[in-house]
Amino acid sequence: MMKEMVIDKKDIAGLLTELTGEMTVIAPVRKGDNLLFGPVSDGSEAALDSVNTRLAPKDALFPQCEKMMTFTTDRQAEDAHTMQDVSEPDKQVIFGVRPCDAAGFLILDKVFNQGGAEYEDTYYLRRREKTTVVGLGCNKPLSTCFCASFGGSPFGTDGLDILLTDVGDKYVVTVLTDKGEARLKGKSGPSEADPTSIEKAGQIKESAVKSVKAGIATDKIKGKATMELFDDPCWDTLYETCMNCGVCTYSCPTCHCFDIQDEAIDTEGVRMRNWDSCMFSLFTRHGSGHNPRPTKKDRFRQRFLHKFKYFQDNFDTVACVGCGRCIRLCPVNIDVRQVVEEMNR
Amino acid sequence: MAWQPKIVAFLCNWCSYAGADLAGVSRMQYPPNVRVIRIPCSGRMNPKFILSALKNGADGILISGCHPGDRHYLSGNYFARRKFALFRSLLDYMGIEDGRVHFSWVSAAEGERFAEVISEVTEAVRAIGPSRRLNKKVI
Amino acid sequence: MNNPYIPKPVRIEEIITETEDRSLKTFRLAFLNKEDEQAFSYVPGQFAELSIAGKGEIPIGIASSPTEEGYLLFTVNKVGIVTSHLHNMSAGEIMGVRGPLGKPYPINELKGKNVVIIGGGFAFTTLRSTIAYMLANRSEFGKITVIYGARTPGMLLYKEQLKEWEARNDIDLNVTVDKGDESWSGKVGFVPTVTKEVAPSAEDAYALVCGPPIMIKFTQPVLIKLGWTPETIIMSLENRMKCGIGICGRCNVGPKYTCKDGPVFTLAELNELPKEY
Amino acid sequence: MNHRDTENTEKIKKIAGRLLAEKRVDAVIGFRPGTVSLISAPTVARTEEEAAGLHWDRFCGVNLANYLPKREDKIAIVAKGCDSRSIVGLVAENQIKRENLYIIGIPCTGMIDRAKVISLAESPEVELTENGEEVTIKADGKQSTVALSDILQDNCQGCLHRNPAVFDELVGKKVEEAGGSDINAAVAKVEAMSQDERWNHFDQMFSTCIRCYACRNACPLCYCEQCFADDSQPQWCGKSTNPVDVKIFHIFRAYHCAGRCTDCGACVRACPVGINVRELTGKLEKEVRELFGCEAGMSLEAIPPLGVYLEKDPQEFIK
Repeated sequence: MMKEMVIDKKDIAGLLTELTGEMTVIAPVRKGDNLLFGPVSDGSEAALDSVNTRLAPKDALFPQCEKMMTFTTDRQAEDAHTMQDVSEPDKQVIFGVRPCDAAGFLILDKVFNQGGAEYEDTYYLRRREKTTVVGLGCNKPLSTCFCASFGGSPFGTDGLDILLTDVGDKYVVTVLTDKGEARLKGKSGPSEADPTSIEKAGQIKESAVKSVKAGIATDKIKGKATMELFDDPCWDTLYETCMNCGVCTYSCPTCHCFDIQDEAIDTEGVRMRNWDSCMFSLFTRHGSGHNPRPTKKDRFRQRFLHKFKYFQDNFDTVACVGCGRCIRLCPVNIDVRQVVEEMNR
Repeated sequence: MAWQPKIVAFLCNWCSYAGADLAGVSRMQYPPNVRVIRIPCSGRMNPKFILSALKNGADGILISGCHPGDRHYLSGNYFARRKFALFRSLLDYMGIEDGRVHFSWVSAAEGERFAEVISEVTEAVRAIGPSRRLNKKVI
Repeated sequence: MNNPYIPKPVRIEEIITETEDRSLKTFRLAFLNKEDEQAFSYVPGQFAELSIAGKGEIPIGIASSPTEEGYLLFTVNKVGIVTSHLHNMSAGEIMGVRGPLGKPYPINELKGKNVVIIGGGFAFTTLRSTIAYMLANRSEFGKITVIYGARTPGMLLYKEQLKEWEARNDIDLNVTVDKGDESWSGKVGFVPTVTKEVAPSAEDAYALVCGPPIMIKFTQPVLIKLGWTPETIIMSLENRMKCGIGICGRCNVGPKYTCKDGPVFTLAELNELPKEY
Repeated sequence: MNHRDTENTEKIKKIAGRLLAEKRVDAVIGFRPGTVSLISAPTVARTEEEAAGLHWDRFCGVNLANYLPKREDKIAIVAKGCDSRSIVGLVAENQIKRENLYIIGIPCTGMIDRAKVISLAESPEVELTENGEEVTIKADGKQSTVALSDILQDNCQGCLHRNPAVFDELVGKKVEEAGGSDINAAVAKVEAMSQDERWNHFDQMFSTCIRCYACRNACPLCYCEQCFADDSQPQWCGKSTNPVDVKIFHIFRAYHCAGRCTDCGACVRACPVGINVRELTGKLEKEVRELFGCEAGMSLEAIPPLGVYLEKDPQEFIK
């Protein structure tokens, strides 16, 4: 399905506020100097007129810290020591998602649902099912944007239920799915699209698409043997300035590694999962102290091989959507485009 | 029952712990709110212990060692004093209430003083109420 | 929706201290609910996450065989938070089990073949499962040869079971220790050396090799020299795990996940992968 | 593109090239131009050709001392005032041997704060031109001019030691020390608040922390084999973004730097969500200076302040 409407920019806040009555509304909000995705209680808190958020919106589908189960160790309790699932998440709409980040959701979908009941991640999937994704096209992609390298586009619609195109004082609203349609049903604000806006949207899209540099090639990586890439001498120098912090992994829309931890005070506790990062030495360290990836180089290589080689082997796509966050946020300017260029030689 | 402060006291083995012992055998009265943890020397006191105790529900902390010049391990308490000075000011700066974390020197001979210190600390903690700022809630 | 992360409640039925240094204990667990027991259908070589509320989970190979009904056995080395706590628990207490997880030994492929089992130290657990399974279905397998080594006689696992197997004539059991004591009358020597002595034939056979890295390192060349191909040498890996279902990302060896694609791999498969285990 | 400091760039290239040609060192740790605006990238040059790619500008903020701990090879390193003091600290703490180091000291008049520029320009894609004390910022078709001092990093604005404390060779001439009129400006702002305000201030400030450990890993002082934050038995702080665990992490991270921190600003610069962790390390730096009269890394002979004591040390807080 595809349907085009328009909404005045001044009506967006009202639409979001209306939606908060039905479900959780997540949108870019200002927190100090940061633009981050977070829940809004009033539509006016949403900040849509800015470049992309500091961190990816994956937190809305795969929270950094998520309670999985609760338990009690109180001997008096009938269910002492047994795990109880947490309640189902609320319905939500994630508003103002850039197309690259929406493509990131599709990567997460692959990871969290690998087929067969035993490989389905309940927590992710039930949240996903209850989520509507409203996208916002990128009129002015940055020099660090390379979504086009992986088939993406500043106005790509993959993973979106609705796409908004900023045409000045209004947005063209492209309704892409039934879920998207349902969110707008009965709402004041969206109205019949006018030809001028549609035409303008087309022009904006065209110039934005042109402005994204093709970026990086990953075509040769898949054909190379794992060990050929693993033993490539390029790693000996590429990793050198990496500090092994988690900025790249935590800001990435597709990184999905996590840790599971129990936390308890007295007899009441939770089992929860927290984001984890392949950059941390603790990530792979065995209880015995043995560590299969003991050095910075091992961990650096793992991140790039995972994204561009292993993930391709397993899921037939790379685990990168070209959002450019890791390039902009890396404290030591490690540039994924340069690393991949070496890998793809 | 009214709220009773939970206080964790880290006492050095040679002076303050012995002081507590003396207070006990001398049958001196002092508030029962203190849980004692014996450490070999105030120099062993790692500030991590303070925050761990607060995180896990302590309302007040007392760290007590040998008087300077009176110490068992020659200089342990002098080094500790520098660490405590910095840590204390950092906690204050972070907005942790005055009266949450206390330091004292109590010798093995000062049973009476020990009882006084405990009363003082207990009253100070009682006055500021339950600790909430670094007390972890998981659920 | 089935939630693969929720452990099923089990009761500790018995705790057996296996080794003289008390670092290894075997836990006999029984499901509280019949339907959980029925759903837990496993094959030797698989593992499960043992869960202790408030402490966490640990992936442990299943030491019992599906032919031993009504309980599960797990032999646990005391190393970290969960295992230390587990060692201090007592029979009757409730904990959790999540699984079975991972790819088992290729039991169907082993059928009709000679099977050589080479194990060292506390890695013998899933091999115990395999041996028990094969002995319970003895006619389906060819010659069974076992080479099992431990540092000292006191560090051998499953001592009673070993005696039972020793008494049988349908299994060639070679137990060895690195260093004997006055009570030890068996073999003394490292596993690779004993493997060389026993010289198991590669003909129509599979070898299951599981042990500490140093044992694996020196046993592999012995087998290769005896004419074994990497396709017939089957190993089981160990890596830090959390989810156990191929999602959380830490146990990978190249593109393969130890939890989901393993822990069982052939040497041929491992030769194509980084040594990140 | 970033505005290059051509004069110093040429000097660094020359020194690095010479050291490598003479085989005085195995590698030179310096900077190369960044791939995006407002940052220059640390790099390791091992050949004369690589040395010719070295670079210097106002975006070389990364503290290169971070790459030194446990190195065994002969290294030349480009060091600003603060970096050189970190190097002194690492030598004192036996993380690197002085004789394996060739310190290329560079007097520094401050590094530009990329966050401040992005915030002013309202865009991360910026072109800067430096003209004496003024900087022209071009972004998104707009142009504005600001005072250089306004867009320097906070720690540079108040810097007390712009010249390297220890060096083997100096790039150019020493610069005048600025005197650090307001090195504790940020700390003073917090100190002026009431206790409750301070708590709320930090509660707010740390609420965006994502536990990526960039502040820790960017710090040249954080070289522990295993950080307390990774300890599990006992676990000093949980792994989640629970506000108590986050604060405990930051309190100890800062405290662990007490008497060692050279106020290089690496932690603040690395933070992906703009947390001014310097407000904590700065407080301790101030306390150490005022209580014990010490400044970290000023000389290779000095004993770190927590490794010594005086009988007359303050103790009025002890009953």
